Amino acid sequence: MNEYLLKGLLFIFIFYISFVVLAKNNFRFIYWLSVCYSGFGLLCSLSFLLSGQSSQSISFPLGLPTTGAHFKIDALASFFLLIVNLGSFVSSFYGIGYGSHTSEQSRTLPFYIIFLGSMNMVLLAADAFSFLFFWELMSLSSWALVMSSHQHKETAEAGFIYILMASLGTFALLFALSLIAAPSKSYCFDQMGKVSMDGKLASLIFLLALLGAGSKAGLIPLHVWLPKAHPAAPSHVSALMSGVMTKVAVYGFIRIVFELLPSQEKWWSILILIIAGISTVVGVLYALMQHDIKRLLAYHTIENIGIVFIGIGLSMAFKIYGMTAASALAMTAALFHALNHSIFKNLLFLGSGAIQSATDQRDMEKLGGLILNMPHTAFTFLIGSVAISALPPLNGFVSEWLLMQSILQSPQLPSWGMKFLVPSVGAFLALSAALAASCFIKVYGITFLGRPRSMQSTVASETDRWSVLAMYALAFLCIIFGIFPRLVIHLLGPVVRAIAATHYFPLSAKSFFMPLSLVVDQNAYNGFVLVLLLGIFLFFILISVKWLSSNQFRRTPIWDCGYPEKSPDCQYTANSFAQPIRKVFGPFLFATKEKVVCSEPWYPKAAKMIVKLHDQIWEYLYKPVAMAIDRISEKINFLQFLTVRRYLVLVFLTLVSLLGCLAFLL
Amino acid sequence: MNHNLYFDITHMLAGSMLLVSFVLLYQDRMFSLLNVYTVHALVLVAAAAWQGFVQQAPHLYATAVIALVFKAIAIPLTLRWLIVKLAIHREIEKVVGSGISVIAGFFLTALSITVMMKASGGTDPMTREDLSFALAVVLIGLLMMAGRRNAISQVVGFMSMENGLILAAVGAKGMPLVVEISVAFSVLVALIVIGIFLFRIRERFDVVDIRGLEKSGGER
Amino acid sequence: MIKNLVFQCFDAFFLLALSPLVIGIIRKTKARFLLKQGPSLLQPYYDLMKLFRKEVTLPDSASWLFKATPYVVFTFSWLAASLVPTFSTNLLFSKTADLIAIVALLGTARFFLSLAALDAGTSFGGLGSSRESLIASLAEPAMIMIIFTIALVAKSTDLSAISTFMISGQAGLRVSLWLALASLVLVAIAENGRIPVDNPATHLELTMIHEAMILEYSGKYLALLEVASQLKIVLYLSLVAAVFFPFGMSTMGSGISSFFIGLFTYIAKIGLGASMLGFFEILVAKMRLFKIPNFLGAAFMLALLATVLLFVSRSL
Amino acid sequence: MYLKAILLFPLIGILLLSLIRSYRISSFLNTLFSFLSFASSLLLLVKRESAGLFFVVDELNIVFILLTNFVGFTTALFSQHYIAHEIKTGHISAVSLRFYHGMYQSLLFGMNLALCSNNIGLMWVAIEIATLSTVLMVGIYRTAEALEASWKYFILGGVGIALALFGTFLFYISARPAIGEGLSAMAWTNLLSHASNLDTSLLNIAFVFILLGYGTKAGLFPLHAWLPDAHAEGPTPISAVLSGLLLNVALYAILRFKMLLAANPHALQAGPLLMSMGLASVLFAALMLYKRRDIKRLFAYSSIEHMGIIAFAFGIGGALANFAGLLHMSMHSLTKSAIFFAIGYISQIKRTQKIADLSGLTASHPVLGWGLVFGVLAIAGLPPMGVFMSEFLVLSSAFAKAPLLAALLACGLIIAFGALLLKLVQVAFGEPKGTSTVVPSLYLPMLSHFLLILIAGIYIPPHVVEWFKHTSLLLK
Repeated sequence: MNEYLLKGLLFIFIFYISFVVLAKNNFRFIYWLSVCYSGFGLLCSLSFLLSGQSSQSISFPLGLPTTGAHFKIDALASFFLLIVNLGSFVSSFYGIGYGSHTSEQSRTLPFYIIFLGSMNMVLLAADAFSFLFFWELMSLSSWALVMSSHQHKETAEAGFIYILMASLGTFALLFALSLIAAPSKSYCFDQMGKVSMDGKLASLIFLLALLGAGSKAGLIPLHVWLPKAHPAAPSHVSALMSGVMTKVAVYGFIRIVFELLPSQEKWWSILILIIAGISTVVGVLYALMQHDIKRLLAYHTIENIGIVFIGIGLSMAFKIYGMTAASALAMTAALFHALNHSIFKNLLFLGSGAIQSATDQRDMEKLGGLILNMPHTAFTFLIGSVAISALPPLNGFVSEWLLMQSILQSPQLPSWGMKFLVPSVGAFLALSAALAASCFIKVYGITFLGRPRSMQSTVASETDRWSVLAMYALAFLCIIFGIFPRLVIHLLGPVVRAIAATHYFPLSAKSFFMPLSLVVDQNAYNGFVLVLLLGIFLFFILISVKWLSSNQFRRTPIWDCGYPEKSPDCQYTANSFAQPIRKVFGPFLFATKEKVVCSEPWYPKAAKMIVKLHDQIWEYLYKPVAMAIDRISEKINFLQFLTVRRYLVLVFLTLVSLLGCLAFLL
Repeated sequence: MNHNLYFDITHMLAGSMLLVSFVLLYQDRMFSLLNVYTVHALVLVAAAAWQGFVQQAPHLYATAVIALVFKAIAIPLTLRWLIVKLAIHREIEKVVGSGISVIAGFFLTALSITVMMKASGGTDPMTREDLSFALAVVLIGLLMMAGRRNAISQVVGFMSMENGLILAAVGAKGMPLVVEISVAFSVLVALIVIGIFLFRIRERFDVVDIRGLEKSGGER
Repeated sequence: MIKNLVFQCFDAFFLLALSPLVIGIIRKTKARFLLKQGPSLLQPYYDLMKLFRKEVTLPDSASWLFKATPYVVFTFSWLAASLVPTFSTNLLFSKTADLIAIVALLGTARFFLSLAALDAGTSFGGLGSSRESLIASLAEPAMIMIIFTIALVAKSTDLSAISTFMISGQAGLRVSLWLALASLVLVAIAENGRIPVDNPATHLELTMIHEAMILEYSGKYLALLEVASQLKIVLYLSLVAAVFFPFGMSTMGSGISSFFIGLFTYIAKIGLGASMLGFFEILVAKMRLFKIPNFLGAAFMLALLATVLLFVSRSL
Repeated sequence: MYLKAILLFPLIGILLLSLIRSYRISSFLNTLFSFLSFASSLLLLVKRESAGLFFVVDELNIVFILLTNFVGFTTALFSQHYIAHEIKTGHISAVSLRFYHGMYQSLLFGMNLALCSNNIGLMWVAIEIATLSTVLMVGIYRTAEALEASWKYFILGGVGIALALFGTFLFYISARPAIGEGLSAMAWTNLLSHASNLDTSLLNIAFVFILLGYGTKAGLFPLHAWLPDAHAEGPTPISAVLSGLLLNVALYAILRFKMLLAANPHALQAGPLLMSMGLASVLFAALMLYKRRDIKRLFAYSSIEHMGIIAFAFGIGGALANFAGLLHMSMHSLTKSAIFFAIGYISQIKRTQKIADLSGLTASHPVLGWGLVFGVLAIAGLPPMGVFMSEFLVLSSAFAKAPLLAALLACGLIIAFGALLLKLVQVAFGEPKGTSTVVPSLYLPMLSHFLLILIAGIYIPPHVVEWFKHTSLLLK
């Protein structure tokens, strides 16, 4: 039955792409269409995961000659299909309303369609050519979406860096895949990688895959494009790029490294863990320094991708040392977190989109007090913030808890390096979680709470009902997956079994709801009971407070320790909120320069504080390359302006040297 | 007559042609350059005719005639006429001095000989010698084009290159006529086109000098 | 089953009743060592009563979050505290959340409190919550390393299991446990905003952290927040007790007598801990805000050292 | 007889068109003749003669013949409107118009002759005809720059002529002992069949000369100098034909000679030579792209880059890489000529070729703007266009064979992509700039090319594939 589903998915894809022509300005139609499309994809993936069947594959005489285009749906693909289509379903739904706020529909709609379709197809592709084809198509369409607001200078720059990094990644993947394909003379995933290869070659392939997938997922130091490109797109697209497309990259990495490579080397997992750990902490620190909501969210994507990769790295390490159960646990955590992140990152981006369309402001310093004008957005955004800060009882915490538990498995690892590395990665994880919490205190507190800092945020009004509905749906998922993590664990079952050869949480018919608790060794977390208890306690408190306290209250002007200040500019700003952390981490990470400019006492003016942050990775890794290319092209440019005679000299010298080679070498 | 004599004469002709191209390298006045070029062409004519005689190949006589008419007579005359008409000043501006260019010419000759000697083991020594000289002439012609600033002298260099080619062609036994014709044809066309060019250029610039041509230098 | 339920409920309410007393003890000790009379041990109870009676004044820029927060903070802290085994290891809901989850529950409470501090839109609120979040983020890794050490020793992060293990004495006297204890104490001081990290007794702009956050609160809301912070102190005290000094706790299948023994030993431990905290607080002075990273860094280093030593001793 | 037709129609065209004065008739006839030769080349596909001493049609050159005549036809179609506007604005006089059409046909004639000739001498002649006619067309505007460009082209081309001719002689000489004197020693078919007992070391020298001679035409790196200016200064249809066809023809010639060398076991491996030259061209062109200020010159450099890629592909050798090379060749000529169609109209509309003066075309002229975007993305090798497939094949076969060189090639491609993208964003996006005139324009040729490369990127019919594979095996 899944075969039909797969076929349906493909044919509907083609049918759907063919709507590009209709996508003139009729955005509601297109977004409804996308809703249906991704809804169908959702159905397919769910039915596949639940029915737990073996993989289904079909092939067409398209694409690469003599190889043809192969498509395959298996557990891994279908789980990521779930992530993709969940995200696109909600975003398209949001788009139905959001579309009316955006201009130049014709620049977004066709590419939106292609973007959704190509993401699905990347997951289904089962040969190197179609995989890279749709991979690159995905980058291309998202680039076009980024360029949709093409008048802005920084958009052009963002798009430029984005597409360059994307094609760099594609080349890396192409390199990796052709190295895998070379011995087994076939580009089809089923035949690839079955022949065993020596460690060096495998390591090269691994590094290339890490480069390719990492540059799309935004692992540090390949992240530079991400915080520029994601915010530039329309918000529901940023949501897709940040929440979903990065997961496609994760999929690609897992597919290549765990499936196409016959065996893994020991040091790979160490490399992954180090990079991922750095990404988590540095990503969130970058985010803390940002005051543009969407850019901040983009930086958080880097952090969360880091968390996912920590899980993957752990799983690989355990797998190498034969601890299959622990490997399964780590992989469960990673995939669970991937799903969670796609949910709450979508939610937060949609929220920021709502804010932007209400106030057309992305700078937090100009916002504030929105909780009064936009109650629904505020509430859902709060849920999202709590979830992304990995706080109980929401879903973000569950996956990080699982990750912590799998970190606790590490002492059984025989290698000493791992023994010491993994706990410190755990410390990094904790640090990043805490920093994320403070970052979202900043975001929420400055944006929604306090007093309005600008006219727009004073007069802002709640966004349209489609968007609100979409955000509520995601918030609901955050809560549900927090309370009933088993739902996701159950879906993850076949996937994890496919990758890690076993499944940590025993699957049985009744394990769907009972026991609700996740038990690792003898450590348990039971979201459901926790929420129950919280409810009971809260109820008790409400009753007793009502009973023993005076319920009269009045509104007063703020007290503020005796000297309140009327002007909203005297509130704490995002910048000042981040100041202590900047002071602690800034110097060695951003080489921060802080300067306070005071006016002379006899001529009082407002004092100014200037803060300079340097993105050191950009300055020391990317800038030199750009400079070098520029310098070289400057240097050799004279070759355009030579006289004919000098060109003749060139020809002459070439001829003579070639003849010389013939004379003296051969 | 014995085979040695054939061989010696062929060798002599080819060698003298090489010598003449050295002389070409050495010139620094327009008219003398054209004179020397005429000699060059005449030597070629002789070589072609001799080959025709040796190979009993009548079409080589034709080649000789073509060469005589076009290379030895038509082209030098036209060029003289051009020089007079366009009032090109008679000095040849060189990039590298005669001495150095002559030394370079020696090196090129050595190179071509080494290349050809280690090559063509199968072919008879006669064509091999011929080829090595021809190659040397071609290379020297190229050197001349690369080493002179005036359009005219570059054209002459180009022509001497063509001569070298034909020398190679006539040296090769049984080379079909189609090739010579094509060479003559191409040279003719080349001359015409150059003429057109010089005229057009004359319309716009004062001197026929590539520097004048290239003051705009491509990119704008 | 029933007994565990009874224990659990009793535990919850017992802690609720106990927590103001702990503050009383701390204050009393401090006063005594400063050769003062000091308020009575029950003073905190009176304060709370008074606060509950008083009318609430809400800043006019405050939103629903401002009103909801005290309840949320209180509930989370209370639940967290009552999930820590105090006098008995067999509580009904000990399987609900392990140590990591308990710490995270406190994190949620902090999250909402910091938000509420920003809600009124004052400069002090922001100051408080930003400093609080700095301390929290620095304390988190240390806490995780401590948990890691304990889990390595006891092979679990589930508190009941840990204390059962500790009672059984298989742990022995490990140096890493002592390091972990020291680190835990430092973290606890930072988390609870005691001297030298924060001074709960002052309203001086430069030094305020926790007080700055609850500056706009009054009446019952303030009372709830006060109780919450007291519960937090009790939580950490009983955490130390349950992990490092578990003697006297009533374990599985032990009779009613052991229950009382456990109760009294627990009270004794808490009282001792509180007075030691008070004594410690008069010895040191409040430190500058940007010394705090070093303070917590020390905690982290101790915990890391504990883990490393554990590996080493394991390998021996 | 179809073979005769594809040579005959252009010949008649030359004679007729150089007589006719009226623009309308002549341009129509121009299109008609190119169409006729295209049609006969299609028929050639159905039924072809066996190889004679002078002419041969096999799997290899039929590909090129079809491509050449198709692009020749579409370009003629494009040039109708283009030239109309040039005459209106007085850029081209009536006299030089006759000249233009005649030369166009002679260019087609030369290329067809070169492609289907079975005789190395004849091929040489044909390529010379093609070159000289383009030289004249490049100079047709008679501006200082145009004259300079065509002068450059002529001198360098002439040197190329000489070197190629010398190489041809050497081939003949090396073949003579084995095959015997006369024409038969110049026929491909004989040369190929006797390849193994040709004089090896003479072959090597000959190939060096051929590589340099025809490489000048193909615009490989140290010999590329004429190409950018010739593209930039000539009328745009000529730029399209140059990039799309003439470079291909030159490469085709090199391929033919490479086949001979490959057939001879002792001769030097032409592969490394081609690969290194190709790689050099790619890197050089990629770096040169950044500082370009003239849009036509920009794409001229990109043509150099792609010639480099193709040379690299053939250098790798092996069925897959050769297939890739052929595919890339056809894709490149379709795409690049389409880009030039777009640029032709754009430069007429905006009255400038300076990149700095062009902006926001997607906003002001959607079809041309998006067409340009599509074309550039296609030429940069992004899906779903055909170049992606060919670059995929080139790179993957190269990665398997020579990883290091392939990595260098990939770097070159990325650098070039970056440059093209910078210029593209500048030209196509942002706020529209400058005034624009209304220009009679026909988008059919551009769109048809785009449609073809789009289809090729997604689906290549199996018998086409068969045929390409056959060819690539033939190439070794």
